[in-house]
Amino acid sequence: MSERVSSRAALVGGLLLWFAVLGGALSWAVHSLAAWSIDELACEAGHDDLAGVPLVGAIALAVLLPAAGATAALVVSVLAWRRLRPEPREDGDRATGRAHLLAVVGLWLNLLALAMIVFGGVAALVLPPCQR
Amino acid sequence: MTPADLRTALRPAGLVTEQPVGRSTAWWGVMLFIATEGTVFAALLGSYFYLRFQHGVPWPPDGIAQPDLRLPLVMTAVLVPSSLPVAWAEAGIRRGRRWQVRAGLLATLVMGGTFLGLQGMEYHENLREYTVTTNVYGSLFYVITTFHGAHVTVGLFMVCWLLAAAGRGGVSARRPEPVRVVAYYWHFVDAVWVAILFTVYLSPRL
Amino acid sequence: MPSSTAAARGTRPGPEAMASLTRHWAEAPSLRTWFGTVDHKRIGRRYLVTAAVFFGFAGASAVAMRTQLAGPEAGILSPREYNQLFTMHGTAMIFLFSTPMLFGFGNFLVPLMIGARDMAFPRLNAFGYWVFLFAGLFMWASVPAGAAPNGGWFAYVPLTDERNTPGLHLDVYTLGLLFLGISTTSGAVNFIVTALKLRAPGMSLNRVPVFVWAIVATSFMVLVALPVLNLDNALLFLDRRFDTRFFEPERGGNVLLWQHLFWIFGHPDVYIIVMPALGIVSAVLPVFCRRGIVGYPLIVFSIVAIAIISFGVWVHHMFATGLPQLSYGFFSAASTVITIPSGLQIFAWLATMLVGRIVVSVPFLFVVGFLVTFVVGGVTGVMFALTAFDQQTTDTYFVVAHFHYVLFGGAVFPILAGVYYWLPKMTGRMFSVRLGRWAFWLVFVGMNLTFFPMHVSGLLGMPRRVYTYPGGLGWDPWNLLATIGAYVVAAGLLLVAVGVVHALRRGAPAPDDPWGGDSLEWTTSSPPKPYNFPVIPRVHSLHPNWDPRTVESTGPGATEDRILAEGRTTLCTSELDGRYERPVEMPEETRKPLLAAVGLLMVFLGLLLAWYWVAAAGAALVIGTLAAWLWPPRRTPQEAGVAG
Amino acid sequence: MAGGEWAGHRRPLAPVARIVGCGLLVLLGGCSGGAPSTLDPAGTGARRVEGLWWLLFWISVVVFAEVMALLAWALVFRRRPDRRISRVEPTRFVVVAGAGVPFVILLAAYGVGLRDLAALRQPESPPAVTVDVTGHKWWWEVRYAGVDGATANEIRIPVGEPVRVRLRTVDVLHSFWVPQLMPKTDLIAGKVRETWLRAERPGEYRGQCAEYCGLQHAHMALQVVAQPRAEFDAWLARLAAPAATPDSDAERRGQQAFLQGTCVACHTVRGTAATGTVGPDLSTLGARWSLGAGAVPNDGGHLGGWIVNSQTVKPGNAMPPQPVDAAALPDLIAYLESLR
Repeated sequence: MSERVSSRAALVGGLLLWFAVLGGALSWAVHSLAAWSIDELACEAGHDDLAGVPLVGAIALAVLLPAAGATAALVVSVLAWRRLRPEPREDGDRATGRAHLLAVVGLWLNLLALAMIVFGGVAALVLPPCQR
Repeated sequence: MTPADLRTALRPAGLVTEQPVGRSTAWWGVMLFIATEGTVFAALLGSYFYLRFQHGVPWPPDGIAQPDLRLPLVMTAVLVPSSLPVAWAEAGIRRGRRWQVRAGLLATLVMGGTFLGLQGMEYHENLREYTVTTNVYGSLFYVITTFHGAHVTVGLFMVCWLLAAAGRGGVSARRPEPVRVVAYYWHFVDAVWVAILFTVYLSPRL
Repeated sequence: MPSSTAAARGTRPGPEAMASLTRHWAEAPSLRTWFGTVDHKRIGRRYLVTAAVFFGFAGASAVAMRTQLAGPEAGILSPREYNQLFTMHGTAMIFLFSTPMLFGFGNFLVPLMIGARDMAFPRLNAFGYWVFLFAGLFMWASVPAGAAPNGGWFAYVPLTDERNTPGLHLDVYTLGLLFLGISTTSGAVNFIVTALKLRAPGMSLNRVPVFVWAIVATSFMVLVALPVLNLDNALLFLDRRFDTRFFEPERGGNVLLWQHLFWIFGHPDVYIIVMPALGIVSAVLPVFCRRGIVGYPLIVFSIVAIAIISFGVWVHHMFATGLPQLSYGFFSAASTVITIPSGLQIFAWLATMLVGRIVVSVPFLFVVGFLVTFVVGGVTGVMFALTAFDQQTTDTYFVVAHFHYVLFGGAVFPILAGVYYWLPKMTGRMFSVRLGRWAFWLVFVGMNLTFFPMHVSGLLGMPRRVYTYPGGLGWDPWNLLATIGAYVVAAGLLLVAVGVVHALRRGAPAPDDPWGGDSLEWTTSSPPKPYNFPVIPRVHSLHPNWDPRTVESTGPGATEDRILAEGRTTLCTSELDGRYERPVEMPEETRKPLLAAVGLLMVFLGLLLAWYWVAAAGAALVIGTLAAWLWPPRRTPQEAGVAG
Repeated sequence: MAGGEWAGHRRPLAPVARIVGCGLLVLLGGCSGGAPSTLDPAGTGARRVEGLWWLLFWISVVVFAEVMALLAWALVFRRRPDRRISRVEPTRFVVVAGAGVPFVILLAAYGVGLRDLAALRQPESPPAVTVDVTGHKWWWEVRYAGVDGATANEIRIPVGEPVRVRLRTVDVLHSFWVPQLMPKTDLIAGKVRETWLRAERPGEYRGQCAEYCGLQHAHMALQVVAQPRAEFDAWLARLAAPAATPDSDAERRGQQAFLQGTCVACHTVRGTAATGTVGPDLSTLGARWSLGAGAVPNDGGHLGGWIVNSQTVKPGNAMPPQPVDAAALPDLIAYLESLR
């Protein structure tokens, strides 16, 4: 890679790549922890609201916001993946090859994360929050 | 950050960025150690909230009073700023100023020791009201704070060790790792205290 | 990037350099160095042997239990004995066999596969082994004493509290696992730092062998999962010994907290066991298909994905505890989706076989055995993701069948494949193919005969962890079959041991590269010299040993900056792209790790027996040893900057 | 609830599936009769899960067969030494077969699983009978809401009606499981859990504690007896009434021995001075299916052995060996057996 970019753009680029790799997984982790703990703790304590917000609403937020996060990561990872197509030679620039590998990993991770969040959202649609 | 920067950042040359100078093995070692220790604290404080919300009101239970905030705030005021002399010492070793290392570490030693003393005072006060066996609240309070206190103690051991090593000349601008490792650990112990302050002392009032 | 004139000339290490390397790295064959070694290859072999011995103990427990269960109402074992044996079987298989065994492979292989001369922290490595050894002995010693853990490997409260299980049983469990956790954690830190910093120059992330990816991902999982288990055990120990109330409902405690914390660790741990084993498969299978693995990026993705998602499925072990169904829904979702990365790996392996040319050797046989059994365990695994089905079959023999297919199929078969595959590299000896084939068929047939019938007995309503069962409920024939199978497996595993001993005694000398392998360990001698590589290679592709440029980089293309004969030195490179950074000094043999481990043993024995002064003395010993261990050395010329 | 339609919709295929599936199992030794089998459901919950099982079973068979076919293909056709090693990367095949197809299958399975889960906790009509089951190490205490009286290790329910079961434990965790009727629900210390049972046909259904609960986890069975409503009502009335009074001299002597001995410290016989609560209520002991929660059958010989030293039968249970006079033992047995 002969092209040079400013150090700030390079820093942002590096961070964006990591967001593309881990953004979806982080969103899903937030979704999973928030939705589960809200549901289990509120229901065990016999509440059907969370500080005034109905439980269903709180859980919906815990699905929708992470879903948005995972989608954003997915978009960045697709962009990165398309722009980092490795050169045909196996011994092409290894930094590009490495970054492309990370983009592929991120792309798939984001897809899975989004799938899990959506699956969880479906469960929230089907099951009343405190039914046992 | 302008849109132009973002466009550049998303060019291949931006995306493939790697830090110009990699970290040392010591840096990675201590960071991973801190990560795993941090997980212990996260799980411990998570358990606090799990037990608390399942317990229901009132919290603290069994007529135990809300935690008194005065002493903990003083402790915070002693412990959190103690990161500064450590950072100062770390800056000193990079310039090879061994006196600065020693002075910074001594200050930290004093502040950390003071913190432990204050924690002893707090225990003395609280133990009259409840102990670790009274109920789950007592267990949580003492185990969380003692566990953190043990980390402060370990940190102080490390500082003492470093003072001794610095005196012997084993630490220099060329070998700053020991100072750095101790500094990272100390910052971690400080940060954990802030989380404990929130969980144990402030959150029952929310 | 240092540009020496040697680079232009091209040198290989001359006799002087070789002599210097030997002088700096070789350990004298004395008792002193036996206790003080920091050589990752010796430590790795010790891990393997020690874990194999613990496997033998745990396997013998299993045979004893199967004998008791051969028929209804048998009286071979008392319930007291049975409950201790099944607890120790599970605990030892998980903590004292699987993970240490795979860490043994990692220890031996990771530096060799990435072209380094040792682990990043060799003394920490030695310390980890001693702690593992002591913790294992600590736990197994409780069996002859009649005080072995008896609460199941999962040790649910309140069964395991002081009221319901007095005595040392559970103290052995909590303290033993805390003790062992120190070893596992230090090993994990070491693997990550080694793989991030000590890769040969040129080995960017996209050229890292899959096995190394697996070990690194596993280590990350260990660092996040194990602290949670440690916390859980510490709280239980406090409850038992010092009357805290964490798990006591009458005083505001909560018994489900134990389960949550335990399974936040417990489910990732399944993958902590299986993942390095899958890494072994990805290392062995392509070599016998004579081509690189298909879908390398997808396999890397699978490893990373499993490492992350496995932390979000733990509640599927608690589907019968009566939590809100919606809570189950979230975990059911993750448990369903986590199948996909595993599916991708299976099909990547199949595709590799379908486009390659297969050589059926003994290691490959075990890989095939793995594929067959792991798929069975996988499809039943998906079933447990569905809450309704899980509630019906959890805690039955159906689960026992499922996870033995996953763990025996997914870990033991790959481990055995690895044993045969790397035996020539580790010992310098070839094994008997005939013995190996016999062993494979016995283990494979016996394993299926043992565990397949358990699916049926589970569906027929037989619960787990019962020391006996009444006749006439339709369970008898299935149990008899399983018991016969257990004996067949035991015979097969004994044959593996015989094969290893036979190879050591009678085996033909092994060539450097008997299989035509692709990774760097096959570029060096069998067994490798103490310094691993006379020249640290420059890596040009994912398959360095199949790549002439890499091979050449250690021959005529060798440069001074990768020979590093002046001192005990290896190379640091950058984390992502594997750029050359600087040589680093490695420590020499020392007995301080052993001393620190002895101190820890004192601490835990003191805590166990409530001899707190022994514990305090042990703690002082640990602190003193660590202080001396880390004491800055007198600076050598290299450190002073001559070579820097 | 739509789940009911789903179950109905699935039924036409179910027998075929069962026959073929059982056929496969028969090859391996037979679908055993007499088992508390999840594949022989007699209750609404268990039937629903049985349907789910066969769906999952067939998916599994297909997936396994597919992988084995590919493996066999490779082993047979890619072994010849003249095979050209292909350098192409069949990534598309891996993605479609390893991720695409599984995703579709998993999506469907997850959907069906959610429906079945939602249905499991909802009886079609609100239950009229509530049973309170309390777990002990190692037996089940059984009471009926609104009825003064208790039995042990035996639950009677009216057939065809949903019955609410409230679950508590006095010591460790247990798990309530009657495989032919309903998936399991754990008994959690410090909490109350609930499940429900609905038996489709009269009969006796074996259940067993499914959560490891210590030394005698193996001997913590129970029996659910589903009977017509009239019989059930009569039985419940009997449970609420005082225990039977002795008829014969032997039984009278036995009662005396019982009341004067150590038994009363732990056991209750309603209508007598025996009001202990440590062990099971013995007021209807003679009519129960077993002794020691499934440890031995309930007959005179076993009862005598149990009284003299139950520790040889079920080591570790809470009842110490009883110093009963050998001459008085037959009377004691006669009395206890008369409690029906």
